[in-house]
Amino acid sequence: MTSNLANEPARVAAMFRKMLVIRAFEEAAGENFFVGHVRGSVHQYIGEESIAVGICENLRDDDYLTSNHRGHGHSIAKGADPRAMMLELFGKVGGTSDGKGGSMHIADFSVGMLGANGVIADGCTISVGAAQAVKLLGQDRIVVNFIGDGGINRGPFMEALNWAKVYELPVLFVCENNQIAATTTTRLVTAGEGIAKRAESFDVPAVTIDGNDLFTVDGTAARVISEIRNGSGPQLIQAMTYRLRGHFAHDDAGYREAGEAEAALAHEPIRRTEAWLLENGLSQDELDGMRDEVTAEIAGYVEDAKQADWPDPSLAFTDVQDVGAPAIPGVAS
Amino acid sequence: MTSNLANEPARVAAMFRKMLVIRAFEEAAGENFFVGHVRGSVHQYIGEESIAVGICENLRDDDYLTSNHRGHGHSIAKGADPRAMMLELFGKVGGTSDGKGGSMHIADFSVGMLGANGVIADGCTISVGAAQAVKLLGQDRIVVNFIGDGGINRGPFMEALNWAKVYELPVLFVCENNQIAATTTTRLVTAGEGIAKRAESFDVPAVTIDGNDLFTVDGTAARVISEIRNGSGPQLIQAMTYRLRGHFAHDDAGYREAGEAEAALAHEPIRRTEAWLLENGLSQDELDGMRDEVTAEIAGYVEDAKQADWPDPSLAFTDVQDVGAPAIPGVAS
Amino acid sequence: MSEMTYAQAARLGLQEEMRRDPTVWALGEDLGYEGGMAGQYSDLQAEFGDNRIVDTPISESTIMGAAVGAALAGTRPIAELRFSDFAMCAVDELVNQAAKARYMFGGQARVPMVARMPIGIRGGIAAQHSQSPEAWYTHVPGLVVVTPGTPAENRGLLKAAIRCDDPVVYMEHKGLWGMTGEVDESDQSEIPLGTARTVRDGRDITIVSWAAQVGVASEAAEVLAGEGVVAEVVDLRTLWPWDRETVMASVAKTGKLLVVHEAVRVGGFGGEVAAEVAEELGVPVARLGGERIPIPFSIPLEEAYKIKADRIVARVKEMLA
Amino acid sequence: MSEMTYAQAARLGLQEEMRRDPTVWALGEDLGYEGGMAGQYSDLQAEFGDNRIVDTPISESTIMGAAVGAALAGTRPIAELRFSDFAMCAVDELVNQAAKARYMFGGQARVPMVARMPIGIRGGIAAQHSQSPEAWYTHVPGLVVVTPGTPAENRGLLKAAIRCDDPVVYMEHKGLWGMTGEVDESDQSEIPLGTARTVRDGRDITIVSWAAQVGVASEAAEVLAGEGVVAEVVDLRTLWPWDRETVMASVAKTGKLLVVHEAVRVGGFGGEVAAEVAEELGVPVARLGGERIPIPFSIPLEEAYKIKADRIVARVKEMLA
Ligand SMILES: Cc1ncc(C[n+]2csc(CCOP(=O)(O)OP(=O)(O)O)c2C)c(N)n1
Ligand SMILES: Cc1ncc(C[n+]2csc(CCOP(=O)(O)OP(=O)(O)O)c2C)c(N)n1
Ligand SMILES: [Mg+2]
Ligand SMILES: [Mg+2]
Repeated sequence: MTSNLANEPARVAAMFRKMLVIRAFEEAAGENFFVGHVRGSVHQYIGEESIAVGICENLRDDDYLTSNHRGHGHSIAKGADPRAMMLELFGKVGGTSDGKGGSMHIADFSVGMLGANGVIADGCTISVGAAQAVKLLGQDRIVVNFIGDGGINRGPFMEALNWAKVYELPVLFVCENNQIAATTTTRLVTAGEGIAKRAESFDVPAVTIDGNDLFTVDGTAARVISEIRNGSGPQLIQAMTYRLRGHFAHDDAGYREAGEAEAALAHEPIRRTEAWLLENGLSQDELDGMRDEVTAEIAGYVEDAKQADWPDPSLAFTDVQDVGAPAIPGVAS
Repeated sequence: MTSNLANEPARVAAMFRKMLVIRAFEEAAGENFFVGHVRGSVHQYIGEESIAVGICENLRDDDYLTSNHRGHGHSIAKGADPRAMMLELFGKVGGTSDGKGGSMHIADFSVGMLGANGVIADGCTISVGAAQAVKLLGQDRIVVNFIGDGGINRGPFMEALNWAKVYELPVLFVCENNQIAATTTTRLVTAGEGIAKRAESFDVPAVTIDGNDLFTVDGTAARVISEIRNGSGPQLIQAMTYRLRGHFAHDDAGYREAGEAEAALAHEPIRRTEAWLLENGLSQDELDGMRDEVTAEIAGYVEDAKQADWPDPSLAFTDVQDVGAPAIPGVAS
Repeated sequence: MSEMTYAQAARLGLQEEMRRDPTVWALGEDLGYEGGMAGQYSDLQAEFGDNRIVDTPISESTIMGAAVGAALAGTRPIAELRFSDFAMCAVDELVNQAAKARYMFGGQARVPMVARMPIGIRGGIAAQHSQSPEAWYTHVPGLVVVTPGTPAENRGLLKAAIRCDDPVVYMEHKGLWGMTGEVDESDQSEIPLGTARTVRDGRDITIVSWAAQVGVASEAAEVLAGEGVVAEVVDLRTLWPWDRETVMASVAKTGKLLVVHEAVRVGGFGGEVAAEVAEELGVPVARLGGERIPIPFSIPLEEAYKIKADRIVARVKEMLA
Repeated sequence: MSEMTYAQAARLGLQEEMRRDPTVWALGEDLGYEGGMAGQYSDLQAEFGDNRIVDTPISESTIMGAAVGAALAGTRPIAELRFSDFAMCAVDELVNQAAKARYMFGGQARVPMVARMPIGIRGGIAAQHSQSPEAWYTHVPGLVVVTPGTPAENRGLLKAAIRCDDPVVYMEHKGLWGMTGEVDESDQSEIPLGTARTVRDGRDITIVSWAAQVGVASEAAEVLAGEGVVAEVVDLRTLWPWDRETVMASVAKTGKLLVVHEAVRVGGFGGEVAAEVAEELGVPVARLGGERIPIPFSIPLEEAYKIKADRIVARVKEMLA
């Protein structure tokens, strides 16, 4: 897949910056998890940034996105505010859900980000429904669903593939194949050639690409998304990648072959994109400046999150439902 | 697929007789549903008899079978006693479950028939687990699961395909493709070429055959079952067929094209097998005799079922569980 | 006013809401030709097209999950599951997604969907087609639970469920499909969710029930009336929220409570009502519900499961003794 | 006697049973290398091989369904679901198949399996990883429901669950994984299912609880003791069957009942216990349980959900006032 991106260094630089934001966000999330500021589960997107950025840069703001447990990168790429996300991870007021959700439930409906998800593959069925609504309402949005290589073995995902094709829905499934699911090598529990072949058995066109190559991702996304918007029906992109860290922040990934992660560093997307930028007009100084800026930006959010207020306990009782809502302590009902 | 069966008229006659038993059983079940002796749901297997008989004649008694809602034919073919089954449909003592289960829950564990099932595709996951037990116990049984063309769109079936291949389990999936699911034309809600292609995407070998041709079914089953018993791992047979009646006894199938069912009669398995037998040594008299015998046999079971006792209400409270079982009314606990 | 069946009334309510609001649509198996298990969708596909009355694959997880997505994206889907038993194939999507999205996302989302899943025993469909798991969904924050008991209510409550911005678990009773009753077609108002209906006034004991069991309770009350015991019968209609005020006022008056439901007694919603009343009023309470057994197939066995009027009568007498 | 954690005790119980009976095996995600969420399976794959400690695809329906099939075919599988929240992806297989097979098939089948699905809140894992749906399964005929509260019990009850011929829903509390306690390794006996444990004798009120809430109830009892109120604390340990005799005897003695659970109060199993006691003994009953809200993420919100000792103390005082 050739990408026009190679002719647009400024766009590459902007996308690179977004990748840096994700990387810095994830590093900060992990660090703050270790010192106890962030609780729960933190699944970092480190090493896969080019996929989310390459896909989402080709989406409109009003396109929808559904994500999974590893949703920080998808959210930032879709336009969610990393500051609000950091506050959410800290459980503070001003977080995307004011602390009600945490890492696995980041959402920003104002930019079409319909939610990370703690249940593997549930985003898939939600995505086909959102696409059905889009059709019913006569809109031309598309829906993107991110799913992992482990998630493809859950029935609801396979149902959703069939469903999307039956109704010719404007859905793009992006399978981020980092070859592992938690501590399990996916190949060992996945029969057949994999997701591309499976998708094709539903007549859902599928393409497998190097997800760590921003240019390929961008080019593929540009083509596929425009096809879907023009009525092609659902498609699938399998983006090959590598999870540079453990499954979550408190996993040292000791199950890996020695040297595996180190070897993978050579192919990781930030280095690769940086190398391209260096060859295509940006100086090391400019790049370092960008990195420092991003690091400082995220550090600022961390500071903000530390300073921010805890939600009032009464917030635990709001936004449950309209009918039959719980009483809010201290508020006469 | 060529079958040795063509050289064994006596075996054909025996299988034909079994097909007649199924047909007569189903006709009797339907009639008795209409007059109110049989309650609940009755899904008849009329027109598909060659599949169950062709498959099950190639199984051993200790092989396992899991079925679906349309399970009478599978049960009889596997060796369940049609008399006990008729009693079950009538809800009488002596029924396969003494009236606790009814049509959708026929089982006969003594011949490896692990149960019909009221929930579409749940037999699929049960079958892979039974096969795992077989492997763990070092047995050489195989497990056959029958599923409809509508059922293939449920996630658990697709999970089970993957699972069976991952563990290389001795499972034969038989998809009885009668092209319809209740009142819905399956093609309209099924993406892609169909189940054979889907199975292959999991590296599960699949073959599509004329299910109404007893010789083809038998020949295919003989080959595939012996391969599976010899360690091939799971395989799938898609048997094309036609549901001659409504979805259940109280469905007149008014959604069909005019003349469709009539046209299908020319291809239905009992006529076809009968024609072969006539050409291969059996006389019309012999065939008529066989049919009369079978009809009388089933009529006898219906009579028995009418005469049989209703279960004592206390039976409603037995066989729930060992620990925390309900009190049986009238019995001091 | 017209006389119609419970199924017809539901169909009417749906049709009216679909005419009123173009974002209302339904998805499920066999809605088009078959028109649903009891004709509650019949001919609606002809009127509204197959993208508003959607025939789906047999994919319960996706029927429910797609409804969640479609609700998040600005429409009002009705996910038809045919049997509450099959809805168990989609419990995750209902409980982990529909019920929680608004909360987890800090109020950014609304999930205005109806998960329609008939309950109850009906003529020998046995263990996997006869369950009444309504208590489960009362236990799940975010969900509203509705159990209509008459044709008029099956129209008025369905309208309310469709108009509600919360996910509503809507549980028609299969044994009532053919029940007839008067429906006022000129009245387009909904029956407010969370309001009980006092079916029969009384003074000696309050019998609380819902769905098909209301009829049985009324039958028992009739018998009791003949013996000088005047029972008040309350149909909860909505289990979450349930109408605490009506129940407490009734029990405060009668001094005794009996809750009767078809669902298994152990772990049933009767425990909730009885415990609340006992806690608040300290009066005698009792519950009748199914024994803790799967629903059997055969007539005498199925009958043995059911809560008949005579058992209610006997229990009331015990309580008054 | 050795001191070990709740997770280690569970691991020990499983290891002992797997050594004793070659038909016992376990299946689930990440059991091999990871050894389960809390190490409750750690190194067992090395001992028993990967066909007895089976790493599975992410396919919850099949984890549960396969366990049913394997149980029908003569083995004793333990289906590990990691979180009771994810087990909702397999409710159908558990409720419609495992629980009913024996009954529907007229006693031909037994389903000796354990569906292991940890419950409870643990440090900010929020709405989709913190639920306690134990009440649901008490409502399902055919199922046994177990909620161990200490290391010794997590060994003894797991042994009983594995040996049981019924499908057992086995619900460890995630907040207890690290709890330590004495375990008598020389004693291979199981703790009989359906027997409660009186944690603390008392005379003024009976507090019934289970799982992690037992510790909180004991803490409250300690506080109350300092104020001259002697509360009896009973750990049910098994919710179905629950030990009615022990509870009734205790309440008959103390004259008052408070049930406390972490699960949402509405529709929780507290209603069952309170209603039974109120029906049988006519004494004051009360329940404490979570508000009807999803479990929130942030510390103050999560804390706001929890039932702390001070709330139990206050409720007891109200009841005694
Ligand atoms: C239904 C369900 N089952 C299990 C889990 C636990 N779990 C969380 S992430 C994960 C692995 C996911 O792997 P993959 O889909 O490849 O995504 P990745 O983490 O590699 O991005 C598992 C098993 C879950 N969250 N939901
Ligand atoms: C999970 C589930 N969903 C829906 C149903 C209702 N139902 C019973 S049979 C049937 C159609 C099945 O069609 P197919 O699998 O093709 O089998 P056939 O009846 O044609 O033999 C449906 C939808 C069910 N029993 N279980
Ligand atoms: Mg992965
Ligand atoms: Mg079919």
